[in-house]
Amino acid sequence: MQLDKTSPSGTGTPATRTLGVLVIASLIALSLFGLVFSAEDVVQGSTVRIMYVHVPSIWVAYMAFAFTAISSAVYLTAKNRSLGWDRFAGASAEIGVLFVAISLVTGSLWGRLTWGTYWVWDARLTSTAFLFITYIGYLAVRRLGGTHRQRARRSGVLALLAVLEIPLVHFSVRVWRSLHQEASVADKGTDVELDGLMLFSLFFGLVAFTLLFVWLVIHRQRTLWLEDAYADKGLDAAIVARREEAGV
Amino acid sequence: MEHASFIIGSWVLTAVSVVVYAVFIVKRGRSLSQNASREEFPWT
Amino acid sequence: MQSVIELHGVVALLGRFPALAGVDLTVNRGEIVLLQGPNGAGKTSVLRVCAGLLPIERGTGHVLGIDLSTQREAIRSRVGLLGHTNGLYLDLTVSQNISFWASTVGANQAEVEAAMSLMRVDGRLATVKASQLSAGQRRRTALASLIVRRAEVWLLDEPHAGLDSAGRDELDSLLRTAVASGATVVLSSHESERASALASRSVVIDGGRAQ
Amino acid sequence: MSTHSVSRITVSLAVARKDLAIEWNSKILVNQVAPFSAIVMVLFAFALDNEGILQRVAPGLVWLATLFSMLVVIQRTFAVESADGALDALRVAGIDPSAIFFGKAIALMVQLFALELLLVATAVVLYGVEMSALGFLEVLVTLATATIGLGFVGTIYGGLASAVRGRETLLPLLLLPVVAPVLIGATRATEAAFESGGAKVSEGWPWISLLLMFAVIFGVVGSVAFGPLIDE
Repeated sequence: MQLDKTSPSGTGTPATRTLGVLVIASLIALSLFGLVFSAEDVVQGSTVRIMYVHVPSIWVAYMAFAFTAISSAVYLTAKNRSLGWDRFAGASAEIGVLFVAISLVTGSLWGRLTWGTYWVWDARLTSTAFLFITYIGYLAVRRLGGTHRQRARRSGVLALLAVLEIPLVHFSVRVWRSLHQEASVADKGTDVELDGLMLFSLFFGLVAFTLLFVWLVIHRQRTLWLEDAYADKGLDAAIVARREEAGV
Repeated sequence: MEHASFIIGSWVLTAVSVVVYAVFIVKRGRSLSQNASREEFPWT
Repeated sequence: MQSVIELHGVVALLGRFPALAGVDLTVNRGEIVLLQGPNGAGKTSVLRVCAGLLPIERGTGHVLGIDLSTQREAIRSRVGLLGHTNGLYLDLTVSQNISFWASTVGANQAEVEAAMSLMRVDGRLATVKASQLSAGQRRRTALASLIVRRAEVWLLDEPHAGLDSAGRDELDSLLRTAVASGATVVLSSHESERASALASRSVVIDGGRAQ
Repeated sequence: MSTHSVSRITVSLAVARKDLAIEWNSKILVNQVAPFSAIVMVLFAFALDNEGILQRVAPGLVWLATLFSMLVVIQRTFAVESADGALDALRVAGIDPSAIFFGKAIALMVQLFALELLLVATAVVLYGVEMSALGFLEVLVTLATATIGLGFVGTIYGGLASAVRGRETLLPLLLLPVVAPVLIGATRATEAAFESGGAKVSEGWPWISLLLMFAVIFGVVGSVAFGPLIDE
């Protein structure tokens, strides 16, 4: 097939390309704000700069898992059972796993500098680790095979079970042990004191990463559509082949 | 900058993993879309 | 005549493989329909679709007026399927197996014993573990479990396999009795002469379609 | 024609009785799983070669050994269903999936409870654990509530993992994160009951309420979620 070089190919559209440019620009701006313009923290010094990637990463991860849960619920309850919702759930969970991994690593680097240790057994860290493992399991179930509908129903139920599991784990770990600093922006007066520009950088980071998430989830969902469509194409051919088995 | 290796390391790690993942998605989308005609895509 | 099973262009998948590639099949009440065809032609899958076990990917299907695409679960209690496997618990005895299936439909002990003696798995065999039975004895145990379920549609995959000739005669007369009392039977069999004599009609399944 | 007068409870109990009869006939739990659990307890003692430590961490070891043995029991309880296509037969018999769920969960609970009693006894004998009468009562209550939760959640994920043949290896990955609250709650409650590390018996009861909450939640959810998970 001759590809028309001027016409766009793949999963992009003019809208997503605009979004992509916006994402790249805002991420470059974020690194300038985070690494150059914003001041050092009075207590933590320059190590606070890790915050500008760590906090937005975990923000994206939470958002992604919430979106997975919502999409799964919509898939399971909607009358038409559109597989698009299932693909959104899968795309979102995959992105969530990536960002939870990023935030665990950057978080432990940050922890090494501020607490002197890579890991502490506090409620938030521990339940984040559980989140990571749980959604790795979710992605494994998505790959179990079978028809698209089987995959969608199984993983949809599993995503809703995870919504139940995570608060239970968090609650029990919290009662078990809690040493972690409270979320520093929500509760003033803890060890990070953010001035205006630092606060701006942080919120800018949240916005930039949210845009990044939107871009990623749209494209990932589209590649999943292509994968499903490819499998269905294979099905048409397989049905023809199956019919030709007759009388052989 | 104090602890530059940790800080730069965090940023580089984040950037690299996001870029690798984004490139993977785009490449996979391009190669898979060879198998379907553009009129079928729900997004075009 | 009232149709009990109606399949139109049914495609069903095993994993990604289209075991059924567009089956059209109509079965009327009181019929005994024989499915014929080579191994791997899709006979088993037709029976599993009709039992509501295998979902329909494309096409439409109704069994006893119930839509197979949307209400698969509702069909199950009204059909009885004897599959390739016997559905027995190998660590339970013959009578424990049959009693278990009986208790799920509320059949009483008398019905259990009647089914066991009809299928000749009573007496000494009753207390033998299913894992120690011969293939034919397992088949008969599975048939006895099916009898106590009192299904409206009987879907039998190779019911004659493993039975001796007396067992086959008993099975045939059992099926005739069931049909006489209002049931419908679809079966596959390699005993084509015997099955053709029993069946009111036969359908050839090949290449995932009814020919 | 088929009768539908059989109540869900009757069917659940029939399924549970059937699973327990299978165990009674095959003695897998007694002859294979129980010795496995015991050897795990012995191996813990080798790994933590210090009597003081053993006594201190005995509650955690009891529950870790329970979780590992549970994986084996769950795999067994679904292997008997798939060995000769019985799960298909259950589904085609039109049996309410929630009845299968409760039946299998009850049978699993009975087996787990027996196993846990054995593990506690092993801890008393091998690790030198001592209990007051009230502590013993607390242990029993802990075992009961934790077992109910484990039975429910184990049946949910066991059913999912067994739905796809040859992928039973998925079970530990899916199940172990979910049972973390049980491990935490049951270990703390048992610590209180054993009075290990200076804990008091009275400190255990709040943890038992956590276990109870877990059991109720997964009992309700499992009765709804089990059907879609085991279906094709």
